[in-house]
Amino acid sequence: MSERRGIELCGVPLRGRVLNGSGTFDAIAAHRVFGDELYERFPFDAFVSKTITLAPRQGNPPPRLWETPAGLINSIGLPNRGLQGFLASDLPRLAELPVPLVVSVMGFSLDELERLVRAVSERDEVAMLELNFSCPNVETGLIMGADAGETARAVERLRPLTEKPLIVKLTPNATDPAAVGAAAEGAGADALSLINTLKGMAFDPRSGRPWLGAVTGGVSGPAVRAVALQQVHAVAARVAIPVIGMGGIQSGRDAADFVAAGATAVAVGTESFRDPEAGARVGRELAALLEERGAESGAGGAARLGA
Amino acid sequence: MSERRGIELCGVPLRGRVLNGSGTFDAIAAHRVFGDELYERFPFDAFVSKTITLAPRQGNPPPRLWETPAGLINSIGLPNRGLQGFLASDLPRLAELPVPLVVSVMGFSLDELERLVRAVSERDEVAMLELNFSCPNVETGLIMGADAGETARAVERLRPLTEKPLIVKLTPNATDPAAVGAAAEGAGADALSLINTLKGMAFDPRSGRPWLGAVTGGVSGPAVRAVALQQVHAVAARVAIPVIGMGGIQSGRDAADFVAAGATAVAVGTESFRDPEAGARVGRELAALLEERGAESGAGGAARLGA
Amino acid sequence: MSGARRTRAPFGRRRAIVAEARDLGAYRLVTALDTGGPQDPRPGQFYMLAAAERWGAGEGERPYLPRALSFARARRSGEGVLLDFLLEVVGPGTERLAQLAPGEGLWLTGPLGVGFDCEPSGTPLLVGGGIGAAPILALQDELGEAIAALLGFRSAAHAEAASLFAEAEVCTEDGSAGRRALVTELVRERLDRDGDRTVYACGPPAMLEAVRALCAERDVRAQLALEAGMACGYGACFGCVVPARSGYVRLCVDGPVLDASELTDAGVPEAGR
Amino acid sequence: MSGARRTRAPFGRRRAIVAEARDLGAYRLVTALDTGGPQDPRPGQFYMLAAAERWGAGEGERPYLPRALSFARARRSGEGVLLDFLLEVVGPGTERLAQLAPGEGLWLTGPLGVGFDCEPSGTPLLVGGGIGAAPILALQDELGEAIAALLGFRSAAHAEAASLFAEAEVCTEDGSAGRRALVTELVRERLDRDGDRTVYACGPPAMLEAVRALCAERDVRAQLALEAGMACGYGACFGCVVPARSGYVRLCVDGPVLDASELTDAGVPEAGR
Ligand SMILES: Cc1cc2nc3c(=O)[nH]c(=O)nc-3n(C[C@H](O)[C@H](O)[C@H](O)COP(=O)(O)OP(=O)(O)OC[C@H]3O[C@@H](n4cnc5c(N)ncnc54)[C@H](O)[C@@H]3O)c2cc1C
Ligand SMILES: Cc1cc2nc3c(=O)[nH]c(=O)nc-3n(C[C@H](O)[C@H](O)[C@H](O)COP(=O)(O)OP(=O)(O)OC[C@H]3O[C@@H](n4cnc5c(N)ncnc54)[C@H](O)[C@@H]3O)c2cc1C
Ligand SMILES: Cc1cc2nc3c(=O)[nH]c(=O)nc-3n(C[C@H](O)[C@H](O)[C@H](O)COP(=O)(O)O)c2cc1C
Ligand SMILES: Cc1cc2nc3c(=O)[nH]c(=O)nc-3n(C[C@H](O)[C@H](O)[C@H](O)COP(=O)(O)O)c2cc1C
Ligand code: FES
Ligand code: FES
Repeated sequence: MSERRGIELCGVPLRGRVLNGSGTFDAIAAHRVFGDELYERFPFDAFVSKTITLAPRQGNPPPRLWETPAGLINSIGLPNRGLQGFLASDLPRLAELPVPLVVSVMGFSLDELERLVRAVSERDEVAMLELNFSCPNVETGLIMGADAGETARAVERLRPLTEKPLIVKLTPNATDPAAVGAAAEGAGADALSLINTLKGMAFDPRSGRPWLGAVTGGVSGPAVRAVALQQVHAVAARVAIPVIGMGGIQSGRDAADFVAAGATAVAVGTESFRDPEAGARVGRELAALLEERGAESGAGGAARLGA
Repeated sequence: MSERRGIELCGVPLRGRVLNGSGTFDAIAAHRVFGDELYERFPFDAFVSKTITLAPRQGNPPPRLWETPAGLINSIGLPNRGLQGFLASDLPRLAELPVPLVVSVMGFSLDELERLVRAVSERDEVAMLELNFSCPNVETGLIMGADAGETARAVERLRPLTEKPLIVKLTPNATDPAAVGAAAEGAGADALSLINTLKGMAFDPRSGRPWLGAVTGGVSGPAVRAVALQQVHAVAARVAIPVIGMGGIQSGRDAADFVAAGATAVAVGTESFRDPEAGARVGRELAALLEERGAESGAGGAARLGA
Repeated sequence: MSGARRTRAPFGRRRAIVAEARDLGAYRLVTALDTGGPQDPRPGQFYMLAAAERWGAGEGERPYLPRALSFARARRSGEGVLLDFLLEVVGPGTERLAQLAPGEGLWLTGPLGVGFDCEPSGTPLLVGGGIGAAPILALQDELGEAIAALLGFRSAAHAEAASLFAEAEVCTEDGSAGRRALVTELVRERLDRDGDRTVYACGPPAMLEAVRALCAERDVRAQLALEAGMACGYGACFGCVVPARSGYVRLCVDGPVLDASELTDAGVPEAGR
Repeated sequence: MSGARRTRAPFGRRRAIVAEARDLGAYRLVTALDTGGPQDPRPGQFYMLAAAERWGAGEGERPYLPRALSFARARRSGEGVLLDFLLEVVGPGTERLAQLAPGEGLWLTGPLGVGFDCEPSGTPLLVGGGIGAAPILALQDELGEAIAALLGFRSAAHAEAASLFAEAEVCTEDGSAGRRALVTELVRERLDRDGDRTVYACGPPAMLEAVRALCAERDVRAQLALEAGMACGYGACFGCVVPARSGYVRLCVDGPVLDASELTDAGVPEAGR
């Protein structure tokens, strides 16, 4: 078993390359369930919060889940306490985690985004911000991330508000994610992350009616991996800033494919549902593979293999 | 086992609801392999040709295939004899099939498309044309199908050239397929078909380099079914013309989901690779399910179930 | 008898071994030897299970995610604990679990969730409907044999599960075993006789809602073990919510046992069920 | 001996039954009883195979598509035919096929493709490399026992496959069985002795290319059975092309046996192999 090597992501030192996908690991709930063991063997090298919004949200009506061939559709709908609740209750607890904290935010207007970014970046506990421009579960979630112009305008407006690194999370439900990624870079984003879930739907086999309470949802898991690899490859070829690749990663092998596609770091999402420690396993396996390939170029090295 | 009920698709009577996906069944090769039995038990209710182009094409360099979790990536690249070769060699043989013939065409400019549509629609053997605006394997394939304006312009230009029904095949690699579908309808399309393959990519586990000769390809099979259902649902909600739904259909159950999503007919693609008779099996199972649900409203009925 | 409603799970999933597996009428009883977890899960808690081999099997490429199962009985065995799971086969996941043979590996995460509050006010009344009998068995083990369980089943084949109980009164929908009745009728009769009780119930949504309404009417305290589709079982996905008075609650971390007073409707079925 | 290079397949896939399965050194020999297909597939033809159960098994959710396998031997049996498949486990598909036990079901489409031209000019020279021995065995059965096959293997464990042949000269890369040599050296020696031959070869890309070049040099006719990744096996997907003088040809319908003269390079490996 090979040691994970540290990297630097947007100037933030990380002990390895594996993050969680936003919304796929609730460190506070997991601590309630698993106790301090969670902190002692924390599976990720940085922790990304569930996406928060300005106002509190209940999320979508159930059912919210549907299993597909090698995948999962979810229609969670961004339940969260809202900015104030997050800062008051969640942030202090997330600050106890043994790894840097990334806070994911989504705004339904540029003003909302401004308020979110200002308030979150004031807090020392926060290492980076992720702008979720892509959640397919909320009606307006698409607007910014599917369009290069919208994305550029939003990032330009937010960029001056914080000195903390800004990660833009792209939506895969777009004609040209690479163009959107390039626009984000041009406007000052420090990193890009992708993919978010693909829009998807399922029908109740008994009634023939849509299964999900919210009718449509987002697909994740191994089923989307090939799509994610293509988008990461296309985006990484267009930008110089680091890319955080995700979508169906189950193993270090899968993660190595994302590195080969041009990702500097990776995130594990749905696989954590099958195995709460998946992030740690993926990290170990990935480190071993990269070492084998001689691609680890010391701390801070953003190894781009292959192609 | 329930009998398939006939339907009418754009005025063309079909003995059932199941077509093949363009490029996933070569009736001429299959006749060489399986002999006349193929015609006696032809699995589809209409036959869609592989997409043809104006000039002959060799297709992409191998390898062209990669198996993914519950799916397949292909980078075939539209090998075909070109328009003249198709009309001279393939068309007479396809005319022997016991079902109506749909010819799929792709042009790299409006002029090319014009020439293709004119020449193909002159032939009595052809019942309908499908405009492949969506093939992700050919560089320029994206242009028309991902953009509502482009699609409208193309269909407007082609519409007057033929009295035969025009089916527009949409690309799923688009921000808003429903808008593109609505534009096609507005410009005079008689039907829409979707989804084509999702852009995807794979890496050679040994070398870490892109596996496919053409670097990227298109994903099909059960892995894309949830995405296809969502797009069919969104498109069918926006248009009044019939929708031909496809993407990962393996059974009548799956096909019934597409009907529930708003499809009038369905197409079977990758599943035919696993089972050459899959189209017939899906047709039988679908007919039985629709009958159970009481949705078969006689010949020509475009049953929309559920939602 | 202890007041704790939750025994903490070790972090991560671990491999357990199938010690025994047999049919029990219409159900399947699978016993796993778990040497990596606590020996004292609390009644009503559950585990996330996946077969170590052939998970992802079958033409349909499911099951993919682990499946939630209440333990029906826990017995210490050397360093470990023998966990009985009572299974009803309803789809690919339960089918694969029902195929497990002794010696096969099983991924296990748990115990998870909040179990029953085992300090009843008044006499406890144990109620199980169908496969919902599983956690009720664990509860009877905990509360002591004197407490009979009221169990309702579809048919005699299902009612064989009652044989696991120290004491049970059985009814079936078709009268093929025990009284021909819905278990809620038995509950109503008991409450008519003696209303100073805490009702503990697990079963299908319609039954739970009938029990909830009955108890609400009479101001009887009720602890209900609900079900919802789960992807993770440890609060990660926010997928398993049910509507409670306080809003949506995640059944895997705030339940699966909820106090009836938290609910306005315990009969929230998944779409179309 | 017949001139036909192709026996036609019935339309569709059919269910065959595994009659026997055993290890043969490093390989696995699986015998299927096929009662739905022709009794006379031609040497070099292949079938698409998938296990009827548990295809789509395993953590990685593969295999999904059927796998191409040459038949190694065909024997009439009552109304059907016993088909021997010689398997090398290289991934999830061959692994699952190698797990098949007698009595299990198997989806079969075939026989497919164009086999060897069994009307040689000159003396036939049979050459097999590794798992490529499989169709060479069928060819030896067809041509008659007098024709020895030259077989090259990695090691003695692989060379056990030679025991199936009526006559064979074996070499191994490590010298653990037969001569320590590459099989192409044996081919060169034979051609040096007698050049009036038709060479029939199947094996890894590098070997096939060496044989092709050798034969081209000496104007010896060669029939080569190639491999390519296949999704369908019957010309539907256009995925299995190899570059030939005439352009890309679909190996499943225009091959897998190609005349060496059609090729400029028989060593077209899949990416990275
Ligand atoms: C806390 C808890 C404890 C439980 N305890 C037990 C127990 O002790 N014993 C027991 O037998 N069961 C128990 N269950 C129920 C058990 O978890 C489910 O029956 C099981 O998950 C079903 O999985 P499956 O693959 O067999 O069937 P699935 O097909 O996954 O699910 C069955 C039902 O889910 C829906 N469904 C159908 N297709 C899909 C799909 N593609 N994706 C998502 N949903 C679909 C349908 O309504 C279907 O009837 C418990 C559940 C919970 C939440
Ligand atoms: C005409 C013909 C006849 C054949 N006859 C025989 C025979 O008689 N006996 C025999 O043992 N074999 C034979 N083969 C080869 C056999 O078909 C392959 O070994 C088999 O398909 C491999 O499948 P797998 O699932 O075991 O391995 P896979 O993992 O699918 O494939 C093995 C190789 O394919 C590549 N690969 C890896 N991952 C993937 C992926 N995700 N998708 C696609 N490719 C991948 C890699 O190069 C890997 O080494 C024949 C092939 C052909 C075309
Ligand atoms: C249940 C669930 C909830 C999610 N919630 C969020 C979210 O709040 N914000 C976000 O940016 N992405 C969210 N995602 C997307 C994931 O972060 C990730 O981009 C996606 O799932 C692909 O990775 P995976 O296939 O490894 O899961 C969610 C995904 C799932 C499955
Ligand atoms: C090997 C292969 C070749 C294809 N070729 C074409 C094509 O020539 N024209 C086209 O419109 N679609 C083509 N498609 C897309 C299919 O017609 C279909 O839209 C897609 O595969 C989704 O359906 P499925 O999941 O059932 O395969 C091809 C798909 C595959 C797998
Ligand atoms: S099952 Fe994932 S939060 Fe409850
Ligand atoms: S394998 Fe599909 S065309 Fe040859």
